[in-house]
Amino acid sequence: MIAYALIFAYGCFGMALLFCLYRVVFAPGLSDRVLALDTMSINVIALLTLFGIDKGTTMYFEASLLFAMVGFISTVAYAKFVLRGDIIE
Amino acid sequence: MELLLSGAIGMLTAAGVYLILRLRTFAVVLGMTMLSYAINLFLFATGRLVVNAPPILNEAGGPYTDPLPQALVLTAIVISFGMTAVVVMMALGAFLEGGDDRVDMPRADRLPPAPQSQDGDV
Amino acid sequence: MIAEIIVSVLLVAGGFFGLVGSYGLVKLPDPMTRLHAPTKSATLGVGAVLVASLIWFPARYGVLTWHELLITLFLLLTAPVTGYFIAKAHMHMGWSRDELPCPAPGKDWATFADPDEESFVDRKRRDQQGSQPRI
Amino acid sequence: MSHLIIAPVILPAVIGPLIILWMRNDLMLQRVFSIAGTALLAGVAIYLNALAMGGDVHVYRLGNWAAPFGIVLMLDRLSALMLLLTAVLALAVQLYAVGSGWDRKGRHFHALWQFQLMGICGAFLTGDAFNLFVFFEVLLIASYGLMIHGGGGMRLRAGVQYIAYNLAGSTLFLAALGVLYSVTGTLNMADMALRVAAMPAEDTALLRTGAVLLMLVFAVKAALVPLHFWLPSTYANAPGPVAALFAIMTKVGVYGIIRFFTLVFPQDAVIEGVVADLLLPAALFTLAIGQIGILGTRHLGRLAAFAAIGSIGTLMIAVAQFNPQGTAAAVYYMIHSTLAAGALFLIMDMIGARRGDLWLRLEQVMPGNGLVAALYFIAAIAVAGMPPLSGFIGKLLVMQATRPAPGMVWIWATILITSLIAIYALARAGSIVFWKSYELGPAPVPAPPAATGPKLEPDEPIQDLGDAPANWLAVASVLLLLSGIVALTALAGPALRLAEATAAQLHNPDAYVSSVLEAQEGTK
Amino acid sequence: MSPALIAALPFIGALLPGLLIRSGRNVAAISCATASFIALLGLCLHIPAIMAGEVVTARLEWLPSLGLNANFRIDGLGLLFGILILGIGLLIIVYARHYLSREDPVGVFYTYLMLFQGAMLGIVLSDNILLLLIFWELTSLSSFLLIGYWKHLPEGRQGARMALTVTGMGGLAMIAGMLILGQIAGSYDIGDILQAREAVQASPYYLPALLLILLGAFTKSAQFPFHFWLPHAMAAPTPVSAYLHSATMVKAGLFLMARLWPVLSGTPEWFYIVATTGLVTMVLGAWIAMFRDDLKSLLAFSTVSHLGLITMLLGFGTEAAAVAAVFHIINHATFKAALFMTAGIVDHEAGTRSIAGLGGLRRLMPVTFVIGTVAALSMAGIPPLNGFLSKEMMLEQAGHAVWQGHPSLIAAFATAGALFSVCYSLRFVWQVFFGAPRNDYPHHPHDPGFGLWSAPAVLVVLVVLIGLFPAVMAGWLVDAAASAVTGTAQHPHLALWHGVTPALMMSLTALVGGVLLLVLNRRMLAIRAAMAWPDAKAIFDAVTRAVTCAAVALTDRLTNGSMSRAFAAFSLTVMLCGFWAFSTGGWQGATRPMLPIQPVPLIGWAALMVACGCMVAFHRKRILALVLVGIIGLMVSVSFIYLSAPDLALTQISVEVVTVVLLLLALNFLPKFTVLDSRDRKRAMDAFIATLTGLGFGALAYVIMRSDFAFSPISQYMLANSHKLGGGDNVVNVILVDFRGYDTFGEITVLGIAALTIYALTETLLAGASGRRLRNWVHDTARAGDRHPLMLVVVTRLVLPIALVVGLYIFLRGHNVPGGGFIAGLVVSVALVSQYMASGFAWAQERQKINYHALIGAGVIAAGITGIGAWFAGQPFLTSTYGYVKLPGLEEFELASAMGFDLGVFLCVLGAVMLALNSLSRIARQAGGTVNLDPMDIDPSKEARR
Amino acid sequence: MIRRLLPHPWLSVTLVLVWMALVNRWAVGSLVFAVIIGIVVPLMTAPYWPGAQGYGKPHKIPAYLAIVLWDIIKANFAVARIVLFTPRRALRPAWISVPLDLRRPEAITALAATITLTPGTVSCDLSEDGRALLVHAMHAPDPQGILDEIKTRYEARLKEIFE
Ligand code: NA
Ligand code: NA
Repeated sequence: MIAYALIFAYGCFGMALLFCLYRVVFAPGLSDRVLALDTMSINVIALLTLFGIDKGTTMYFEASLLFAMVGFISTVAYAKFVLRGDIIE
Repeated sequence: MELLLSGAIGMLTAAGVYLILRLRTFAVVLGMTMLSYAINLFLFATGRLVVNAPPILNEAGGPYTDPLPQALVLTAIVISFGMTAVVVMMALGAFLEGGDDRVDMPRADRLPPAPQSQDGDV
Repeated sequence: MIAEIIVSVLLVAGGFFGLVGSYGLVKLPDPMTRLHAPTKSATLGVGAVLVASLIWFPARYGVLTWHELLITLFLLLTAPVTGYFIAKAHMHMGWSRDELPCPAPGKDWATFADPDEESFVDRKRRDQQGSQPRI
Repeated sequence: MSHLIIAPVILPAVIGPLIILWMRNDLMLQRVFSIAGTALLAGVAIYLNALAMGGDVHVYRLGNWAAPFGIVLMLDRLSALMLLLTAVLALAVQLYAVGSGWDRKGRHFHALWQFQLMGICGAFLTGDAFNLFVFFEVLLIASYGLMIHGGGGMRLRAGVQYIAYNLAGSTLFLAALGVLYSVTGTLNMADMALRVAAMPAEDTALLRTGAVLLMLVFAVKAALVPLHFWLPSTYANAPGPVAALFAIMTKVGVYGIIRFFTLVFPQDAVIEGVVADLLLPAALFTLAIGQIGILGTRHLGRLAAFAAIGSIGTLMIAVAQFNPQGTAAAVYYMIHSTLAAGALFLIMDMIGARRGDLWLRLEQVMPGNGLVAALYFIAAIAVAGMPPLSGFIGKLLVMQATRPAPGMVWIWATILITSLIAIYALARAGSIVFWKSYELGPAPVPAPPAATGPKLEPDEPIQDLGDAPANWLAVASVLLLLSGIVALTALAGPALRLAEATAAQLHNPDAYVSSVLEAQEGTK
Repeated sequence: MSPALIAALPFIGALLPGLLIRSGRNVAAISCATASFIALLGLCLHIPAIMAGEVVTARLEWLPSLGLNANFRIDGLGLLFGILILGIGLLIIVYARHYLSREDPVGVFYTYLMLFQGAMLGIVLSDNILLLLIFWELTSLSSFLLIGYWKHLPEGRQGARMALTVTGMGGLAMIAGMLILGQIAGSYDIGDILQAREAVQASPYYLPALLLILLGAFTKSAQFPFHFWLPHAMAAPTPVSAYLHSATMVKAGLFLMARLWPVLSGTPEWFYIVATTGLVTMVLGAWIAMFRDDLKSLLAFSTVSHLGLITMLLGFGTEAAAVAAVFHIINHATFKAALFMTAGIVDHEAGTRSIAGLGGLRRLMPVTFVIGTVAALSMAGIPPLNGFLSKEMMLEQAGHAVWQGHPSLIAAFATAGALFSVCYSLRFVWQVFFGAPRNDYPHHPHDPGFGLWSAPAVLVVLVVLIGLFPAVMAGWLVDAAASAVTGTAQHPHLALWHGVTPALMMSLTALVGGVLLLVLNRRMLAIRAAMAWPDAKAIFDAVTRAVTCAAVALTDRLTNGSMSRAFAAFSLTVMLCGFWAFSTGGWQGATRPMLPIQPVPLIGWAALMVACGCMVAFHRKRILALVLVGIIGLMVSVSFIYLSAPDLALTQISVEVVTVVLLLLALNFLPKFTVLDSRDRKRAMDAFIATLTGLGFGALAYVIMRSDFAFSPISQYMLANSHKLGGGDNVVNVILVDFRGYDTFGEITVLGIAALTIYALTETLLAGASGRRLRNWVHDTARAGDRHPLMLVVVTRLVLPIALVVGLYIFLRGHNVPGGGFIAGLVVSVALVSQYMASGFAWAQERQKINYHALIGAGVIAAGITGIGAWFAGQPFLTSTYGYVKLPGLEEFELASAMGFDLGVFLCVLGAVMLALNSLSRIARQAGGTVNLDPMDIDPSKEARR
Repeated sequence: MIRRLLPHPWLSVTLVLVWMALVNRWAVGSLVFAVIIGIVVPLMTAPYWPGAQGYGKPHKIPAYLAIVLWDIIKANFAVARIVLFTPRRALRPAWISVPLDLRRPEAITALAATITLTPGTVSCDLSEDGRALLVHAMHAPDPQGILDEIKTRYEARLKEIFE
């Protein structure tokens, strides 16, 4: 059962990644693309967790944590650049 | 998988090279970044591809993928980060000093400011 | 077995919400509404998967790890800030101050607040009125 | 296993950070420490030469790991010689940098200088292919810092080009190492040599690719045509002393080619044709383009840069013979051309300091014309390979070594014809700079030297040294380099014997390989 | 005195003027003269031995393995030339002392002159052709300096360059010729080479060697068609002309031909090349000399002619001709040096050397008149002067020579040459000294002081004495020299009267014809003017200008500063060479099975490819490009995780975010859009190159991934021993800090240097023009209010400490699970970046006075000390140790010394990243950024604000 | 003294928990180390968090969190329904200005975060005096209702907790 659930979840987040990709390519403005990138990183964290469950390993936890941190920082940085130009002022 | 990875390496390289061939520093920096992604993947690939066998020793005793290329890539990543930081800063400096962000050396680098005197008459 | 069911349910729910969140990114009509979908659904989606993992490892392998909880909490902590910033960026780039409700008489929203600064929209209007663009 | 083998790396690696930590704001202290450090380095290099003179290859196992698994440092005659050459050049040029006041036109000159030395020495010492890459990067990044020392729009832009091009080179380096590792499964050069020798013929494609890519990497550093484009603007825009130090940087590339193609890929079935078909033609073109550039440029800095390219051409012709005679000639010529190029760049800087710019056109007669002209004359003789200085002897050696070579007529014709061009061009430049200006009248009274460099941040003031920097130091440093050339000429016999011993050691790599792989005592 | 010391004396003399510069002109002259004199004395001491047929040698090992040795020899030829060089050199030193004016830097002149003298003496005393080459080129160099001595004269500079170029060219050809010759002979020592006649002439390389050596000799001795440089060298001060261009340097070529005469001569090649060249030069030079107006130019072409004469004699290849050549060398040196000095005196006193402006000096300058006339008559070959003797011998030899079956061809031309020679010699005397005195001389001419005329007087006395008593005065020297030249003992009978011989008839013909031509001189000048002659200087100038222009064009076109071209060349070179190397080697084909492709990685791959494509398409929108960098970084990191490289993923993603932050900081000041400034064609070409490179590189990666290692990789050892010997389970980390810790040491140094460079550059920028520009900076984008939003500030107060804890965790655990000092450093940096973004750099910096310089220094030193620590245990640098420490009340934990190293890495990374950010934000602050006093702009809890 | 040692006690507690979760080993040694971290790290970051204040009624936090968690789950279903089934044209997005009674930045942040994480709303901006919050609603046929819910359901509770 868990295997099917995993496949379903893989599929969902894989699809989700594709949607994000679509929004990166076709977007009216920068903020949409930043949003899509942020969402992408969240989806990737999910995929990593699924991978961990699938392979029965906790080896990839640090990566997930770091992805979360990095996603946050980079999103804020992009947005702040749009807002102020200088991201550290 | 090997096909995908080599495709990705090729694509990153091609994009990187194309950007490096542009005439503005920012594009060149972007190209450098792309190229360093490509080379990191390439170097990593020399250890051959294995899924879910990170070289972190466990009780099961393996299998493990080749750890050495990973260590090399780590070193390469750090170094190329340092290089990128310097080139970004230098590009910024060149822009601030020179007023434009072209990559090519201007004529004034090769030719004297005033008309050349007669070569033969020296 | 129960754990397996719970984990499976969580995985399916997580996948579903994750997909919906990203689908919203594609489907919804304007940038402000698009912002809603991922800030919630994706967060809950990944949260569900993480919780599934949190349950799965002790149930299956007998090792309890709290890492997933940390990630979930971290995502919940930061998601509002990223949403906030993207919204501000969007306001700055796509909205004029008079299209928004007024917070209080004589007051403005922080994004538009500084008299020295101006939004892209204001600027475009000013430029159209013929004044010199700033370099 | 003498710990002094690693001293050429550790010494600057300690002095550099110490300067940053404790002498950040005291230029005088920086100068004293930095020069003392370089002098000490020269002392160590002399000791290491004495050590290497015995003919043994000395191995230093870092981290006490046995050879192919850990990184080893290797001290043989060639690396010892290169260390000494580096130290001597660096010492002389550093004195010039202090004397001319260049070192205070920006921050961290001396720290970067030390790191530069660390990188160069590390590259010469290592016995590990990837470690060579790392130290290439150390020396490169320090060179970036030094290259833009003092700032200025043109210099920065040239710096951007320099970095960008070398980043591409570094990328290629990694690719080459990756390919070689993917075939041989090792990074240790001696181990790689063994494995290359045992490589089955049906497996050579990747190996050859790796070898050629590696050669191109070194060709980039050595500025071989058509990978030389980075050099002219970089050297012409670099501060004089930095350009002078860079004279050793191109040699690092040459060193890499000599090292790898004598040790790892000696000319045998696996690598056949690589050198003959690629390296020799490239060397000839390099020589031609370099020497033509001497005539074709209108800027003295670029002139010196093209001279450096030309000398690399000559050098690589000798290297490309890959026989003991050719290598010996290369070693001799390498010493000569490093000193000569260093001196020429310093002299150009002196001219620039006196004239205001380096364009080849009518200028005011410069103060101190006679002295600089004399120095220029000597350096030009050395660079053009005119008798009696070591350039001529080096050229004779190269011609002698190429006499049995298949393309001998082409090689000799190129060498001789381009020599003529260089002679003409250097004479022309000299007569414009030093003679023609006399049409304008007598030399002006020497003006006090202009304010040196930009002011620094008020919160971290560099102690001003009061008076203008002592110019005698600058002249003395040029004289030091020129006297090195004279010594190399007068002592050509012993120098060539040393070069021949070096070449003999290089062309008998078995001893090298066995000393690396057998030094297993105390292995973890 | 050792020949080596004799050769060295002039060089020692060259140092003296410099050392005695403050003592005045006389001291300089005397010191140089002393050096010359001692050398001459030393040389003369060897005369008895040489007359006895000995060869005095000195051998010094210089470069034995090349065959270049400082071997010197004095034989008859060397003696002859040595006496000429030193003897006339002495006279020139005296003459120059009086000739040069007060403004001329005399010390420099004497230095150059002595350098030249040394070089010349070196040529004639060398017993090694490579050594000879060195001195040969030295004469070119020193004559370059001497000709250009009057720097302010354009003719001097041009003449100097021309002489250097032409003779330098010959010298270079000679290098090749000498190397070949030495190779054939098996030695570079002249003594050995002279024994190798058969071997040399039988060798297939004889002709190339001959041609190359003759090219050197001809250029130096101004033989047709290289004769043109000599007249232009006349811009030199007259002492130089007298010395170099009559007596010594131009004789170097003759010397060389004489020196190698036993080896090279006697073949048809030798005869036709050398004799013909000499004949043509002789006639042509004399012809031109007849029409020259400038005295020195006339003498220069006459010199060309006489050099041709001697060359022709040497070319005949007979011993008698060689004797005549030797004799004429002596005679020409005496009368021509005297003539040049005379011309110099005339120039000095009358202020002009133009024949048209002279005449009638006979009475005004009687001493000069006598000297000049005697020398000129000798040049014309009038008996009983020495010129007559050797000319007679020449005509006789010419009478014997047969050219391509024509028995009298050479004789006819030689007679014509002699005829012209009579004409210009008499013209010299007639038009300068005879006629009525004029009143339009630039200066008022009168005889100079004794100092100036003494030197030519000595020579003229010799001219007369040799003419009258040839056997006594010069016979012994000619004997010795001719013996040396021919290699067999020669005892020619030198006498004034040989009876009525064909030579005498030819001589008479020449005399009569010459006088006739002089009478017809004005008409001849008209004819000459009507004939269009190619001007050799114009040709030379055109050639050098064309070469220079071509060089300029090539250099400018090739190295035009285009980065794009450099990269294109780089890419194409790499691709072509790589492809060539691969395709010429063997490949077994794929030996490894493919990993199956899963759908999710496929999606990730698609994302990566699409992002790359977008990057190319959208790169001109720079901010968007940075977002795409973010996607690519994310995807690359994920693929690292998928392919079992978690450490790589951690590093890549954190480096990626720091890079993006850096790029954003820089982009604040850069244009936000890239201007499109390449044409479609260039873009298509670039796309082609890029595609080619991508295909090549991708294919290479594919081949590698499908091939097996040829040998077991060394990493197997690392996997096996990481835990046992390195004390860590994360093999990658153990490799980084232990197996290959030295790499990491270098790597953190790179990072530290990068930060220092950035810092130094920032300082320079802020202090320079950019600093001013920044102070007046106007932002090019619209800026929103609320720099430090409340919500970010508050959340960061939580995120920062948590991130620090995470960083600590990653640092401590790195040895066993993914992580380590490097990633920890990046995580902490990223955390600090978030703090800076929240409340601004200045605000945060005021509260955290960490000096990032110190951090970098401390990091490198910490790593270094950990490495050096091993020395105290008697181990090599970076030898690590580890153990398990158990603190009371706690469970045991591992402590590896490698951790100290890792700490160094951590500190260095942190310091470097923060110093770089600090630098960029300082630039931003310069551009009008204000320092905020509060952590957030809007703080409703503070009622006071707003 | 305690204040000086523990400038932000709740942060210290959080960090202890974070560390324990990270090392994932609930042993005495780890706890000791966690406590050390819990003390040292807040001290290091204290300068960035000036003006430490206590909380009004911290015991109400769990209840609040429960409400929010429940609302998040609800919100997800709501958003999913809108995303999947509401046609583009039928969407009624709206900007809502929420006047604030809260004054502490932490409280305002908490409110804004809650709004973002819960049904169909995203907090977008603060007014320049910090007394109003700009909220965007994805589908708000009745903006006043949303405003009321924010004020009563979240803001009132937060005011109790923080002030
Ligand atoms: Na995020
Ligand atoms: Na988020």
